[in-house]
Amino acid sequence: MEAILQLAAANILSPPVLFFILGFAGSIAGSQLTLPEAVAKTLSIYLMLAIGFKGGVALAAEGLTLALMLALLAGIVLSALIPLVAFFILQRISKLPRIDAAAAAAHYGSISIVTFVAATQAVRSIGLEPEGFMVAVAAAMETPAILVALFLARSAAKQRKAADPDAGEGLLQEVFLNSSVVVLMGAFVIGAVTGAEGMAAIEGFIVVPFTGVLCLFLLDMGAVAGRGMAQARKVLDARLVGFGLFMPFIGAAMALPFALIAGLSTGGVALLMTLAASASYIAVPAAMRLALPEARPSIYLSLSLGVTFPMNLTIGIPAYAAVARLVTGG
Amino acid sequence: MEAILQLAAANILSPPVLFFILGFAGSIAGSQLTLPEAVAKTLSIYLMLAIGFKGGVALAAEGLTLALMLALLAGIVLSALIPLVAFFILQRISKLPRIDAAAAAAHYGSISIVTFVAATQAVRSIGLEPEGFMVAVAAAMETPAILVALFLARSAAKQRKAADPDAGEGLLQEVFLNSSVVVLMGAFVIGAVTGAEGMAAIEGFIVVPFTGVLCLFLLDMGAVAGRGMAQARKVLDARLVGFGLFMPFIGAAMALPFALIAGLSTGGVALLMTLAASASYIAVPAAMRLALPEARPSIYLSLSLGVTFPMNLTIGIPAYAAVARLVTGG
Amino acid sequence: MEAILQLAAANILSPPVLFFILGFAGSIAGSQLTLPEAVAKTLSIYLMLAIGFKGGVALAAEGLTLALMLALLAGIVLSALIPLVAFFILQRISKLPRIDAAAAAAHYGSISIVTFVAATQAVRSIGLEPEGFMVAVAAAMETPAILVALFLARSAAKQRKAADPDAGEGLLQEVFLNSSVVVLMGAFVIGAVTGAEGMAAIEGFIVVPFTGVLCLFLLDMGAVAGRGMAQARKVLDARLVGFGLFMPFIGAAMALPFALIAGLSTGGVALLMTLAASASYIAVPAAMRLALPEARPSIYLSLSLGVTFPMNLTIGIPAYAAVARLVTGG
Amino acid sequence: MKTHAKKQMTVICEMPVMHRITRVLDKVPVTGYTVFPALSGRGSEGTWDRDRIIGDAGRMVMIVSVMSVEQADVAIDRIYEALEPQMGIITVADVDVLRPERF
Amino acid sequence: MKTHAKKQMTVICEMPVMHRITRVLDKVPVTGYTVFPALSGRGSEGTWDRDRIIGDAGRMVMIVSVMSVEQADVAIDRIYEALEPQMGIITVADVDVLRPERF
Amino acid sequence: MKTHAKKQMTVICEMPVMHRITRVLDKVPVTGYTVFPALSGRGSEGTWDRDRIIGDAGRMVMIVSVMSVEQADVAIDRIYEALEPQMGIITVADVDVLRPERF
Ligand SMILES: Nc1ncnc2c1ncn2[C@@H]1O[C@H](COP(=O)(O)O)[C@@H](O)[C@H]1O
Ligand SMILES: Nc1ncnc2c1ncn2[C@@H]1O[C@H](COP(=O)(O)O)[C@@H](O)[C@H]1O
Ligand SMILES: Nc1ncnc2c1ncn2[C@@H]1O[C@H](COP(=O)(O)O)[C@@H](O)[C@H]1O
Ligand code: NA
Ligand code: NA
Ligand code: NA
Repeated sequence: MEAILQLAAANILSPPVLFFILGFAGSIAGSQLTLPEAVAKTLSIYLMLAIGFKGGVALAAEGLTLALMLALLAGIVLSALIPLVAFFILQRISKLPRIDAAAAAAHYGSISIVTFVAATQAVRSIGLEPEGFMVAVAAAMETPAILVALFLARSAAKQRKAADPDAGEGLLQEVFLNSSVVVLMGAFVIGAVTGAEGMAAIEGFIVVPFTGVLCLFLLDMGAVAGRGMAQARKVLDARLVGFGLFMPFIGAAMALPFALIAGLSTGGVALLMTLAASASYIAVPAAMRLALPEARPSIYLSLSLGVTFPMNLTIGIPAYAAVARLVTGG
Repeated sequence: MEAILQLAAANILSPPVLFFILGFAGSIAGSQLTLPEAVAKTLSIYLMLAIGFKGGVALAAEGLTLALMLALLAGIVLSALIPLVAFFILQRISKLPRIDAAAAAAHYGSISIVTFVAATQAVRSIGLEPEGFMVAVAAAMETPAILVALFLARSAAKQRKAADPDAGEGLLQEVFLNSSVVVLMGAFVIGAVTGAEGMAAIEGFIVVPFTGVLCLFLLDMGAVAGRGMAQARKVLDARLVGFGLFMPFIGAAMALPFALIAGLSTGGVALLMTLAASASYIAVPAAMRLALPEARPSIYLSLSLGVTFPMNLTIGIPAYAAVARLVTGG
Repeated sequence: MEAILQLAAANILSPPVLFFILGFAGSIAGSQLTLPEAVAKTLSIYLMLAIGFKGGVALAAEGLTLALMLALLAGIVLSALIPLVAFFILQRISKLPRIDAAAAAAHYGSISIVTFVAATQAVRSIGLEPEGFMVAVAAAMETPAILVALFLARSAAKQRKAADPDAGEGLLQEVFLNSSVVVLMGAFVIGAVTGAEGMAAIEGFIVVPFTGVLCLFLLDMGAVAGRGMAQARKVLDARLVGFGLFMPFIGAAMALPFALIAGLSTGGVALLMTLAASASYIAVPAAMRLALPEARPSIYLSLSLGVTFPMNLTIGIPAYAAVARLVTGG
Repeated sequence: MKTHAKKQMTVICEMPVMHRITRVLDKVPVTGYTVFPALSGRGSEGTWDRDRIIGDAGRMVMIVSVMSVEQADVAIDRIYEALEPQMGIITVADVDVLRPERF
Repeated sequence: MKTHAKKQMTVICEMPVMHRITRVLDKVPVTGYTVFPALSGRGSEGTWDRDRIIGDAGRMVMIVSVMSVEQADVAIDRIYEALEPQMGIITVADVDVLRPERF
Repeated sequence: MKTHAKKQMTVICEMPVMHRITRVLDKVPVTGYTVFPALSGRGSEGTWDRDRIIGDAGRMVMIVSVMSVEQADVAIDRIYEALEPQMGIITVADVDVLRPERF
């Protein structure tokens, strides 16, 4: 228990989390502090490129293993399963219309790449070396949840297809070619292909400044999340806030057996739990605006960005890491 | 004297100042060379984050001292006093309307954070180690000048409050929660909390590329200042230009006794003089547009950006550093 | 021959080229993956600043030589000569209107700075040290081609001057003060002035992350080129595509004797060939929109960006390097 | 110089929906359109600000297309349908254009 | 499809003044507004360019709000008052809208 | 409050041509103009997207200038001439302004 608290304290007192808190507090106090849209978008591409490449280089060293296949499979199953659980819970505890519940549920099946990056950083800082291929698992978990949510919401949504036969086009592109999957997997493959030599060529860019760039990005994310939380107070009741706080732990708990069966290392277990616990706030909202426009973004964005994201970043990650250590004895 | 000239030459021939001159000359020759707004804004956040964090780490090593309190006090008093002096001088030597004089005076009480960053760099490059807490002094000097200027201009300005009871709101937020103060002080506190360990985690971002980023930013600032100077030729007469050139030395001279009483190191003395000498061109102009819209931005922006800023960057900084060395024997 | 293939494989499998291919393939598959305009513009300024500065530092070490003068002269002559050859070929093999042919020809006389940067990187990675002054040669080759193209097109273009006496103004500024020439030559001069000491101050910015930044930029350029290539399929017939693929080799062949006469090193020969082979897609298109608005940008942009640029980056550069090695025995 | 009466249709909509609208315009067909990015705004769901949201959901753009009266008649119904469940507004205004051959 | 006559009010003003104007619109009240960033311009004080100034002073934005004729009558006086000492321009134009329930 | 009838001239043109148009407006003379950046669009040459092109060729901006009817008469012919061989569109619309002394 003491170990867990120590871990939590170390996580909270790390520069990335402190900068997140700075942005969060500043935003709630009313400061105009944010990065311009163009820069925030670029930093997120940078983080995905760096984390993808590092994962690929690690894979090149480890070689393809059965664990990779199992972990990919686990990720896909989790991404499809979690929305069902989330939807069920939401229907029970809240009076959200079916369509809002389906849209919110989709966010919890998909992932937050920034949470994943922060977790990787945190897990490494306590001496664990997660499998390189966890990046591929993250990419694989981005989209199945969206399809499940569409299925859940189908009865509620009007038949938009009839009105515009091409309506699905934009959606599918959004879902399968969204740039985060392309950058993440592309950099992963390039890292795997160029290996240690490629790493030597570009580590001055993707390793040396990495933690600092993460700080700058989390400063901005803190401001965005702070705004999301201010919004949350207006649109979410106590039960929904509770959902946003506890659903991650349910997701993480669901991931644990999968992670153990796949034979992941301690770091890998912590990361799969984090992925399952995290909620999307970029890819899924955009897809929902197209597929389920009647679902209210104020609900699902407040939940994932204003409640779940800050919780994961400060409390969730050290908790998942601690559990992973306990369970694997790592 | 020779030492002073050497210092000046070394300053002028350093990459940051040369890139500033490149931007300045290119702009006057008519080149379109500038960084996009979004990037310039981000670079300035980066510089503040880096300088704030480094200051905090230094403070963690030094510990809290009486000098810190004294220096903070000195900064606040200077920031309030300098506008009064500047206003008095402007009223004497120029025919500026009272309201223009008050607005211009406010700029000289506040500070230019880029000038501060460049001075820190220059002072370090000649082997001086200024106190880490000078960052906090810089932050403290940003705003008192604005309040004094409002007071100076009150009689001249119409009673805008009557028309819009919330008019002051935006202004106060602009003044006290402007993002430069938040980033600077936030990074300072995080640096102080995480200390050497935090520095180890992010120095690849805030130390390794720092001087180079400063070069890129000053290339852009040179272009902006060059444009300001072209403007200055049109709107400022010889007396106002003279004010822009000499007021910094008056400010620096006012700072000297304060710096000595506060017991600052040689580097600290040079920095407090630079802060007093520098004039704001971001926070104060925005506040003036709200508080004193009748004051002409062409006057105060040309003065602070087109005259004072380039003077400080090329001649002022080495001069203040030389005086600080002479006086402290450092 | 084996050596050539090895070189080509090494080039294709380097991270920068692989990221280019990722962007290219992603774009053709329909992904929305691009950097925001503001960031792409900044990265290109960064690359020019870095490559210019490094060239200047190298020059400071080498000293001014006759070769520099000869190489500059060679560059200017090539830039003026290549459009004539390109125009002649286009008139023979295609049915392009005279004005479209002149506009397209201008692009091949001028240069692509990204191709130059990638070639410098590739040439260094195989142990060659090109002359630092090649940067100045690149800058000198940017503009003569534009003037030649205007001359070629004069008879075809209407007399726009009559309508607007200032029409030429914007054009001349565009041609001679375009920001790439200013940054490239400015950084070159600053590098030469500050030498090794200046390099020590800013290498954390312009050397450490350089290759990685190039990767990020080429990811974006790949997406842009992929779009250009999609366009190319619609507007270019087989003969024009053939021109875009083979004209670079003609330009490179023309450069070879000049490079040998100027007495360049093996790396320098490879770079002059690359410069001659590369086609502009920033400065020249903008100038053409002003000077020859009737010429179709879809033709010349598709050619230079969609055909020639990817060819040079993947096949051209290793080929020119291999020829340079063969011929100089380097 | 003689000018010619046309309609300017302006749609302020969310980024993810943009392609749905431009596809409708392509099918009318109109000769062209131009899209402008918005910085911030307020609607029934409260305020938004480009730098304070992430992702495209809630980010508004303005699509402007100048067209003939006949094209406008066709476009209006179809855009209404495509935008129906979405946030945003649709306006039509009278403008005079030069170079009528371009519309 | 039936369209409905409304007023489109457009204010081009400096960034620091923007919130003053939107606060006025909030109080009218109007149902919404959208703000667009300007790139450059020229006025009585000469030219400006987004990339060549720093800070918000002198940076212009365009606030667009579509409203009923009655709202426009109220808004006009109040915006005039708020903008009176400031740079910038205020225009009102006739537009037809779809989905009138949104205004 | 009394408003005053003016003309709003809007030119959507390529970035490299922008200065040619603003120079024409300067000579009319008009009291000012504001330029807005476009994000993407479609015309006779197909679609374009700000983030997917490099350089200024093909990048569109919108120049907006509010002026008197007399100024508009002068401006129209000259802008037509300047833009004649170029891509883009020119529209003129009726607007009412406050603060007529500014035009
Ligand atoms: N009356 C209006 N005038 C201009 N823009 C509006 C108006 N109403 C809504 N908007 C824009 O459309 C977005 C969505 O509004 P709504 O559809 O009311 O949720 C707002 O954030 C504004 O950017
Ligand atoms: N007649 C006009 N049409 C469009 N924009 C204008 C006009 N006059 C001024 N502006 C804009 O408002 C800013 C300030 O103008 P002024 O109030 O004249 O100092 C200018 O820089 C332009 O961006
Ligand atoms: N009818 C139109 N309405 C609005 N914008 C247009 C229209 N036609 C063309 N444009 C814009 O002008 C650019 C060039 O069009 P064009 O002159 O047809 O090649 C397009 O990419 C659009 O951004
Ligand atoms: Na999840
Ligand atoms: Na000062
Ligand atoms: Na060439």
